[in-house]
Formats: sequence, C-alpha cells, structure tokens
Amino acid sequence: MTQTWEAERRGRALERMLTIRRFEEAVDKLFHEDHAFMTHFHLYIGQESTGVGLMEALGPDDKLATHHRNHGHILARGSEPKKALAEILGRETGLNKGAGGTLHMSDPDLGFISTSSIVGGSISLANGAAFALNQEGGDAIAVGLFGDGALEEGIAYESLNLAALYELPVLFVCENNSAGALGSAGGGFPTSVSAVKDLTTIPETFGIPVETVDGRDLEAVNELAATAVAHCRARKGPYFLHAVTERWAGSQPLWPELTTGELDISMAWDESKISGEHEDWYLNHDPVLIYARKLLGSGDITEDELTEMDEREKARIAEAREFALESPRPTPESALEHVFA
Amino acid sequence: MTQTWEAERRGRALERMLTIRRFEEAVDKLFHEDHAFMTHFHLYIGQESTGVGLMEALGPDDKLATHHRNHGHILARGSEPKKALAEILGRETGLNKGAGGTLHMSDPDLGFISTSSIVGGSISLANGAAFALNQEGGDAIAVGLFGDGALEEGIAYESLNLAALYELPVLFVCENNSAGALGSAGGGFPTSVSAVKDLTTIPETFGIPVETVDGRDLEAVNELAATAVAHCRARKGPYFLHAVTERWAGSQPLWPELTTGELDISMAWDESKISGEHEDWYLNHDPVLIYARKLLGSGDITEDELTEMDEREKARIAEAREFALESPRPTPESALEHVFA
Amino acid sequence: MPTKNYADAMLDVLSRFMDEDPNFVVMGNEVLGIGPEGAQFEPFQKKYGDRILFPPCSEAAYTAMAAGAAMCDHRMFAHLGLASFTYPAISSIANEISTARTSSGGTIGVPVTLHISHGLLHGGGAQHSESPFGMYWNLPGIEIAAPSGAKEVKGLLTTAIKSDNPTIVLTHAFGYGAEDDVPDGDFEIPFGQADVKREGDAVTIVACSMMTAVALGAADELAGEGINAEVVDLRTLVPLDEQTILDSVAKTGRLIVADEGRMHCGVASEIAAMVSEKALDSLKAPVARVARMDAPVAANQVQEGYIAPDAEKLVSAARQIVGEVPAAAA
Amino acid sequence: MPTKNYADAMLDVLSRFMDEDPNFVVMGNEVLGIGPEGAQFEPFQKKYGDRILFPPCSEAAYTAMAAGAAMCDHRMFAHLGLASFTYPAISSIANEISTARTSSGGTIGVPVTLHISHGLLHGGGAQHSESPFGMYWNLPGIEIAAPSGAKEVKGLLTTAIKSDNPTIVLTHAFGYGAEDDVPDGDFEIPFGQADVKREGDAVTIVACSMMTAVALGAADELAGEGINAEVVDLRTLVPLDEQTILDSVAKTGRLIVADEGRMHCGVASEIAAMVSEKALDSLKAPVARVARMDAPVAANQVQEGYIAPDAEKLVSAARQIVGEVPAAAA
Ligand SMILES: Cc1ncc(C[n+]2csc(CCOP(=O)(O)OP(=O)(O)O)c2C)c(N)n1
Ligand SMILES: Cc1ncc(C[n+]2csc(CCOP(=O)(O)OP(=O)(O)O)c2C)c(N)n1
Ligand SMILES: [Mg+2]
Ligand SMILES: [Mg+2]
Repeated sequence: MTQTWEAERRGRALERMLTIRRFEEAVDKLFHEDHAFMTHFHLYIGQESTGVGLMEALGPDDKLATHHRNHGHILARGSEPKKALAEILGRETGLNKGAGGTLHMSDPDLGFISTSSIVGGSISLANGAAFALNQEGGDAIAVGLFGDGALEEGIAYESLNLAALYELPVLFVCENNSAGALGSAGGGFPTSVSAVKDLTTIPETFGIPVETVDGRDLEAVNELAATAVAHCRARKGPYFLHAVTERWAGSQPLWPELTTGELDISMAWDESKISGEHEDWYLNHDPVLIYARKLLGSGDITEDELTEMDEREKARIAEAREFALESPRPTPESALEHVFA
Repeated sequence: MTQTWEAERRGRALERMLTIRRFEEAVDKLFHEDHAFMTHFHLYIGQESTGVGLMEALGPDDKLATHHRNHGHILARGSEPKKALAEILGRETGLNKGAGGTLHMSDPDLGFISTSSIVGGSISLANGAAFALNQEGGDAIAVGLFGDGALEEGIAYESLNLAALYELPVLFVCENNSAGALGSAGGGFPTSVSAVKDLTTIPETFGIPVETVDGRDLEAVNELAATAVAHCRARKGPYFLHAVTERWAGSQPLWPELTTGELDISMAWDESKISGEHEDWYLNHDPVLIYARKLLGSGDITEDELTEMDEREKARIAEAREFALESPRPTPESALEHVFA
Repeated sequence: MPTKNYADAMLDVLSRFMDEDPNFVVMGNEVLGIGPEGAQFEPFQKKYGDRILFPPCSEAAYTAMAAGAAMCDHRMFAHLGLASFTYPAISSIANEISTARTSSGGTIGVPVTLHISHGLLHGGGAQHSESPFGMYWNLPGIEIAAPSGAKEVKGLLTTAIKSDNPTIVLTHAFGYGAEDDVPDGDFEIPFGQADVKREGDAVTIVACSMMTAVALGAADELAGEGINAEVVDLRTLVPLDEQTILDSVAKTGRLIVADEGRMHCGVASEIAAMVSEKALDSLKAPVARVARMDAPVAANQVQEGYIAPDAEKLVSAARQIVGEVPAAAA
Repeated sequence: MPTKNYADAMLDVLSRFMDEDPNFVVMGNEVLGIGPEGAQFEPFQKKYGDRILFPPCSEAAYTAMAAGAAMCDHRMFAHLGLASFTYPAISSIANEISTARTSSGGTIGVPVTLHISHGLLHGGGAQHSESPFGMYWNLPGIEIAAPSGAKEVKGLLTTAIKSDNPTIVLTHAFGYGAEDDVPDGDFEIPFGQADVKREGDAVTIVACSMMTAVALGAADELAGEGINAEVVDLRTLVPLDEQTILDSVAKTGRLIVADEGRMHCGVASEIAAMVSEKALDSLKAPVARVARMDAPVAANQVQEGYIAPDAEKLVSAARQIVGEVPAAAA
C-alpha cells in the first residue's frame, strides 16, 4: 500500500540525503587535503537512500547499533553534522568527546548504543538492546546495522539464532553494497566472500522473515522498513531487511577517494553534464540524484528550490567544518577519564 | 543400490559395535566403581551403528577430526581398545601417552588429527586436513565428526562457508543424538538449542549437499557414507551427513550412568528379557540389539555365535581393562616434554 | 554466621538481585558447575525461571547480547562456563565490553557481570583447566574479582553486580562445594581491598583465588619450622590493592606470589613487577613466583600435578628465600 | 646490503618458501597492511596466486583451517590482520593450536605461522590499536617473535616458518614502510637470542618490537646527558633470552622495559618479574615499566599519545632511576 508522500516530507528526506553527501565529501577532503585526521575511514556515499529511508520509519525510543560505516546512519537519525564532524577529527566537542572517531562514533541521545567496527559486532550488540527493550515492555525496537561482509563472521549466525530463539524485537538491516563490487580483486576488502549466493537464505534458515529491497530507492526502503518495524513492535520476533546497492567507485580503493567527484546537483536535470567513465553511476546509482530527479519529475520540488536546498546544505557543512577544525582537542590526561565509571 | 552384505562383513561390523559397547561399559565402571579417573566423560552408547557404518566407508589415507564423544570413532576406525582405555586412565601406554585422556584421545596412526573438545572445533580443523589433502593431490578425504550442538557455534558456519568456497574434500558428519533429548530440562547439556528446525537447511544454505539418515541403521549409514565419500574423493566439494539417533538415557545426567544396564545380548532373541522403563530403548533404539536381531533374522549369525562373539568382546575388554589399570602413569617431569617440538 | 558453600553464596546474591531488580537476568548453562552442587540451582530456577536463560553453545553472541542489554542500563549476569569456553567470546569481551565506555566518550556503560569457572580439574586436560587471569588482566576497562572462598564469593559477586563497570568474576570450578561462614543478608566486599588472611613477619605470600587456601596450608607447615608467613588474599585484581601488598612486603622483606594461572604474563608476574617497581628497597631476597608452569595441561593428575602450584612448592620457595642472604648485605 | 622495508623483507621470506615448498600456502587479506606498501603484494600475488587465499572475514575458522593443515605437516602462513581481529580467533589459537602437541602426547605438531599486525595507529581507536603480546605470551606451546625492523622481519619470519612449532609473529602495523639493511638470500635469526642494539653501562632498556627504535632514540638523548643506556632488542618472547637481559642488568644495575602493549600482565611485567626473581642483587634501583597505560585507545592522537610509551617517557624514567640511591646503600 504505497501512498505517495507529500512534497514536504519528500523535501525533508532529500535534504537529509544531501546533508549526508556533503558531509561525506567534507570528511574525504579533511583527510586527503587537510590531513585533519589520519585513520582509515568509510564513507556512506551511495547508501544515503537506505539510511534515510530506514530512519524515517523509526521512533524516538528505538535503539540502534551501527558499525564502521556509520556516518550516514547517525546523520540520518538526526545528529548534528558539526558534532559528528568534530568527532571524526577527534575533538572534545564531538559526539563522543573525540574518543570514538569515525570508527566508533555513536549518539546515545538518539538511541545509539556502542558502535563496533569489529565486523559482526553490531549484530550481536543489537540483540542485547532488543532483549532489554523486550524486558521493559513497551513497543520500542532495536536495529542492528551491518554490511554483507558481516555474514562472514560466525557471531552473526549465533546472533541470528539467539534473536529467533528469544523472539527478540530486533530489525537486522544488512546493507549489501557489494553489487558490482570487485572485492579483493579491486583492492578493497573482499566483502561477500561467501558461498551463499543469496544472503536472504541465511535468516530464512533461522526462521527469520526477510525481504530484499533496492537500497537506492528511498521510499521503497522506507515502506519495507515500516512493515519490518511494525512486525518487531508487535513483538512477532526479529526481521531481516536486505538492502542492495551498487558499491560506490570511490570506496573501491582501501582509502576512499571522491572518484566520482563532488556531487553536481544540476546533473539531476541537466543530462548534458553527465558523461565519462562514471556515467552509469550518475544516471542509475547515485541515490541523491535518483531521488532529486524523482522529486523534480513529480513536481514536488523545482530546480531552483533544489539548488537552494543544496547550497543550504553546503553552507551548513562548511560551518560544521569550521566548527570541527576550530574545536579544542581533548586534554591528554582525559585519556584515563572514561576507562571506568 | 543397496546390495545386502555378505555374512562375514556383517559379522565384523556387529563385532566392532560390541567392542565399542563393552568398552564404554568398562569406562563407566572405571569411573563410578573403580574411580580410576576423575574427569567428565562422554559415552558413545546408542551411536555405535553410526560410527561403525561410517568408518567402514573410509580408506586408510583419509584423515579425521573428532570431538569430545570420540571413543566410538576411534575404536570403530580400528584402534586397540587397550591403548584407548589406557589413554582414558591417563597412562603412559595410552594412544597419547595419557596426555589426551577421554576428551582429547586421538590416533594419528589411523589418520586422526588433534581431537578438540571445544564444541565446533572438530569442524574447523577438519577443513584444514581437507585443504592439505587437496593440496597433495590424490583422492584422500577428511572427515569432521561433531554433534548437533556444534551447529550452535559460529565457527561451524564460518567453516561450512570455507569448505564450500574452497570446495574442500571434507565430509561433515553431524551425529544428531538429540532426538528425544530433554536438553537442559533433563539436566544434560542443552544441545540443539537452535531456532533451526531442520539442521540440514544449514549446509544447504552454503550449497553443500546434505542427506539425513537413521543413525541406528548401520548399513543405511554406510551406504550414504559411501556416496558421500565418493563425492568428496571425486573432488566435488564437501558433503554433509546428518545421522539422527535417540539420546541414550544414560547420557541424560551430566555424568553418564549405565541407566539401561549392561547390554544383555540375549535380548536380541529373547523378548521375555525386555520390560520396564527402558523397553522402548531395547526394542527400538539400542543399535547393537537392532543389528544383532537383523543378523539373526537373516541367518547371518546364530544365537550361539552371537553369544560367543559377545563373550570374546567382553574378554577382550576385560583384558584391556587389566592392561590399562596395570599400565604405568607418565613421569611427572614428562609434563614438559611435548610442549614444543 | 551460617555455613554455606560457593553455590549457596552465589544463589544468595543472584536471588537478591532477582528480587530487587525486575530487569536483572541470569544467563548461562551449568551456572553452578557440573558437580553435585548443580542441583542447588533447581529451586532458584523454579522461582525465577522467566528471567533465567539457558543459551545455546554460542558464547560470543550471548556474551555480546548481555553486553548490549547492559549498554541499555540493564544489569546482566552471564555465566560463560569454564574459562576455555570463554575464548570464543574474547572478541565480545575485549573488543566490545572493555572499550565501550572509552569509545563513547563516557556516555555508554556496560554493567554486565561475566562469571567464569577456572582452574585445574584433576585430569581435565588442556581444554578444561584454564585460569586466564593474566589474559583478562591485560584488558582495560574491566574489573576482575577472584574470590578465595564462599564468603568472598558472596561479598565480591554482590559488589560486581552493583558495579557500573563490566566485571569478570572467576571462581574455581572445584570450589562450588567449598564451605565457609557466609554472612546472611546484604553483604558486600569492596573492590580493591586485599585481605590479610594470616599475619606473619618472615615472608609475604600473595595469593589469588583458591591459592589462598593452599597458601594458608603452606603457612601452617612453615610455622612449624619457625617461618612465620603472612598470607594476603588479593580478592580483586582490578582494582588492585597495592598498598596492602606493599605494607606486607615492607614488613617481611620477602615476596612469594601464588597463582594457578600460567607463569608468563600472569598474576604472579604482575605482582612481582609492581613490587620491584615500587618497593625494591623493601626486598631482602629475590621474589618467587609459584604459578602454573607454561605448559598445556596433560589429562592426568601426575603431569597436571607437576606443573601446578601447590603447598609443597610454596613451602620450599619460602624456605629458600628466607634462607637467602639479604641483598643489602650482599 | 640492500635496503628494504618490512614489506619487501616479508615477501623475500614468503617467496622463498613458495619456491621451496609446494605445499606452502599464504592466506589472509591485506597481508602487507592497508598502507601504500600493500601495492608491493601484487607481483607476489601474480606469481604465486594459486597458493594465496583471501579468506572471508572468518578469522576463527581460517585460523583453524591453517592449523588443521599444519597438523597434516603442511607449513602454513596465515595473516590475521590487526591484533583486534585476532580476538575472534583466540579459541582456535588457545584451545587448538597451543594444545595439540601436548594433548596428542607429542604425536601431532602444528607448524603454522600466524602473522599479526599490532600497534598504535595515530588515532585508530580502541578496536584497531592492540598490541596483545601479554595475552599471547600467557599461552603455552606457541613461539612468539616481535621483529624490531626489516632485518629482523626477514630473519625471524624465516625461522618462524621453518619451526616445527606454531609461531606468532607480530609486526607493527605502521612498520611496513620502515627500511633497513636486509641481507639477501637465506637469512635466519635464531629464536631465543636477544640483540644488544646499543652498548651502555648506566641503564638497560629492554625493548619489544618497534619500541627498540624508540629506545635507541631515547638512548641518544640520554647520551647527551652523560647517561649511557644499553638497548636490548628482545626479538623473541618465546623462547626468551634471559641470559642477555641478566648480563646487561648485571652490568648496568638498572632496568627499564619498553613495550607498546598494556602494562598489566604485559611484556614489561614479565621481564621485570623475571629479573626480580633471578637478579635482584644486580638491581641498584627500582625497575621501571614504560608501557601502554591500561586504557582503551581513544581515537585521537592527543589521548593516544598520553597513554603510549615514547622516548620522552623512557628518558625521564632513565633519569629518575639513574638518580636513585642504590638499594644496597639505602
Ligand atoms: C573481525 C574483523 N575482521 C576484519 C576487519 C577489517 N574490515 C573492516 S571493514 C571490512 C569489510 C566489511 O564489509 P561489510 O561488512 O560488507 O561492510 P562495508 O564496508 O562493505 O559497508 C573488513 C573485513 C574488521 N573490522 N573486523
Ligand atoms: C565452546 C564450548 N562451549 C561449551 C562446552 C561444554 N559442552 C561440552 S559437550 C557440550 C554439548 C555438545 O553437544 P553436541 O555437540 O550435540 O555433542 P553430544 O555431546 O550431544 O554428542 C557442551 C555444550 C564446550 N565443550 N565447548
Ligand atoms: Mg559490504
Ligand atoms: Mg548432541
């Protein structure tokens, strides 16, 4: 029962995707150009539609456990870009006082529990949040966010079994970004080095309902997520959502690069801007352009409004960037402050 | 294409089952009556048909990795009962100089690699043996022996994935002895605490061919094993054999007890001997009695021959018992002899 | 004071939190071990069954599940079984539980209590005899208690469950039946307070877990020879009560550390190093580590006994270092 | 001698065994790390591709697979990635690999080499910065090497792969690019031989892995102050070259241990304990442990730097203990 969304809601969703995209572009520059941080990092470019579509379906009391590719999840849930960016730069003003960084960024105020960058970790921790929420009564649910590679770890299978056994209200969201991935051949982590041809058969084995959705399609993701969330709220046990997206070319190398350039929003209406090696990406995979075209097509937004919206987001991220760069670093001694309560 | 076995082969198989049964009865007495060893142990009673049927299908160059319930595997493969019993008593004359005991008994001369009592361990190690044999060429295969509980461990799933990915010549033998198990309710280890209703769907998920067989039926097990072994020898990848047996009442408590008494072989022809709480066990589940009846029925063996055979095995185990009890213990200093090469 | 064994002491504590805290949950199999004391679990199970889980053999995942619930401020008690069975769960412990508070900038706590059975089992072999105090002490962010008897089990387990930090409580797999006078009602033993179980002036024996009883036995024997040993029960490794150890060594000038864990990078090494750093001048003789030798445990009592720390080894170590010429006079 | 970095040194060794032994297999992802040196892997991959595996993210199972093959006498090399990623595999390492020879009565060996990248990454955070020397040293039956530079990488890795025992070789995740003069051809560094990298008489600095370079830097600075430090590179933890350490301490009378692993139950504790047991009389001043503080690593260089051992801390530790009044005169 897809009811089309009202323009205003669509606008908000597109805006959030733009926040994430401009944010990730800024992160990449802060690493490669500003050398403002030195660690390995992972960008959410190409998956914005999944994150935003999913978060739109959640409520304020729901808990989440995310993983190494968390920037988009945290922003989609509504965290302040400036605090997130400060966190990635390891500043005191960051969401986690700079101690989490890109790999462990989490926003407890928005229901995020500890962010694990150990592949498979988020699945296992999400079970715990679901267990706690179940114990408390009410209808809040837990969401475990992870990638296709997580299904290579044994703990993922153990956790699916536990979730099914204890009928935990947990929504497993597997963002399969390996479609068209070159895996190790491309120098990237060989994600989905699996003999399982269709990942949905894994949750099925444990009797967990599962559906696959095109992760590029924000509204489709949201519709499926709404169904899944309702299932968990009704305490019918866990649900597994499999969102498939193309692996963004920029994440093929081990260290992300803006291979496809900074987003040129005018590509949403001006085909002439599109050409070259990444043509297919701009036309068929970039979820921001896809959704922008949809909204232009339906008349929910005009080119000028879109340009304006994008400029607003650029400015917002530019401010966040300044905020982060000017934020103080933690004091050395504070390294021992949060080891114990 | 079941061809019936010639009497002689059947005799040998029945004899081996009797060896195992009398051996396990001796182990139980050595613990409860003689207090000749103090550790937790696991008996193979009720599964003799699976072990013997399987080993009959293997060749001399095949490698095996077994687990905590290994006595029957090692005897079925042909190890000397006296050396096995000495091992359980921790004597120098044991298969592993008394250092392995019941939990880690292994017979490298017969192709057994290290015996792990960590649930899931044998599956993961069997992959390695299969990998090595594959590397060497030839057609030898590896066998991983484990219980239904092993499929609760993450490493089991990781290992199935690896076996499928690398098309390893490994035969996974899952002895599901939980049919009718009371699990934790009965005070036993809660094996098969799994949301997976049919364990065969697990290997299927990884594209590994799987068949279920009645573990009580020695010849059926052997026939399926032969097919499975041929599959692996032909380097067609792994195979998963699921052998189901009733959980023997004696293993319900955490420490095995001869709840069903010592085997009275005359129950194979004299129904009047059978009564009481364990009637169903004697009639329908004790694999030794089942096979004995079959051979009596087919005329492959007579009551007298059967009695004689059983007496021979009893005497053999009695000797093994003496041998083990009289064997010297390792010297204290030898504790450090085999830490490093 | 009523006499109780470890098992009863544990049930005292678990029942108390079951009654106090509707969110308190106990998960694990054979929580009271696989010996006869296991039976004592039944009445507890009957009463609180709906908040007791018997998880599958999935140590990594149920440890993480307990941790995830604790990250939502639920106090969780997870029994992981024998120490060897905790190894599949170490990623959940080391990567998730020990780091969450720091990585979140202090915003996320993990009030989970992990209960582990450790120790030599008289023939248990290499995979059922571990005492990995050293491995866990090498991790940050986790409090570690090692009760020496039933009284300590009650007092330390209570403090552990009340703690806002993740805690690991290691009790001896052979200890469930060991009895002691155990106070009724609310009884806590604060973390970071070692207990001088026996006063003496000739040599200090710092003991971990059940080695405390072994050390007291050795002390009796030594007393017969006129060697008056002081026995210090560590009680908790994290936090460590350095002062009580240093005071004792200042008095005796001699240190023996008794631990069932392996020697290298174990408890004995840590205590010896701490003293050599902070009280070298107090030492009149070399430190002696009486710990498990660095070998896997062979599955027979003879070889197990050879590598195990025991009263005899403590006695001869004491004789030797008491006989030593003081370093100062060397 | 040609100058090579860690990565080249590793490839020298791996190529040599690929050529010598048709059963030799290399498995693991990012064997040469995720830095620029990763590219050096390509020619090797082209040449020996059929015996190189890029396993799924299943550390427990592929470590056990390597072990199982090794139990069939195949020499296997498995790269497990960063130390944090080895935690899911600890059961395979501690329960299977370390125990097989003992449990089988000496009949089954496990000639597998596990390669692990350890160390602080300038902001890598709590799950990418581990140096678990202590946790692994607490296990029995496994040889452990900690190369301090490219030359040691070549010499020790060769010895490790040749060994009939399971070995763990920990190289620093930031070291792949570090260059050194590396001998061509067959080059082995025997296990159990520490290397005195710098002679001195005022204080002994025993260093593990890359801390050797840091210690040499500190020694230069100390020399300027007239403090002549001797720097001992441990090279292997198991077996440990106690003699070289004891000889040095006998000469200098002062000991500092430098290790990137955490303090408690770590390398520094073990060395300090060993010396306090075997050479207390040689010590003229308290031992000093300069190791990583017991805290998870916050993902920023400021807090990371605070808990990390460095040259400055080594220098001030040296100044202090050299200034100490000898215990003998106390
Ligand atoms: C236990 C563990 N092993 C290895 C790694 C290294 N690693 C980081 S990201 C990654 C790939 C994860 O792929 P996927 O789960 O699909 O997430 P994606 O990056 O594709 O979004 C790996 C193997 C890790 N973080 N944890
Ligand atoms: C990792 C681990 N966790 C727990 C145990 C304790 N344990 C010993 S046997 C057993 C049950 C195994 O059941 P199954 O695999 O079906 O074998 P069975 O005993 O039924 O033959 C368990 C949980 C163990 N040995 N290893
Ligand atoms: Mg992926
Ligand atoms: Mg079973």
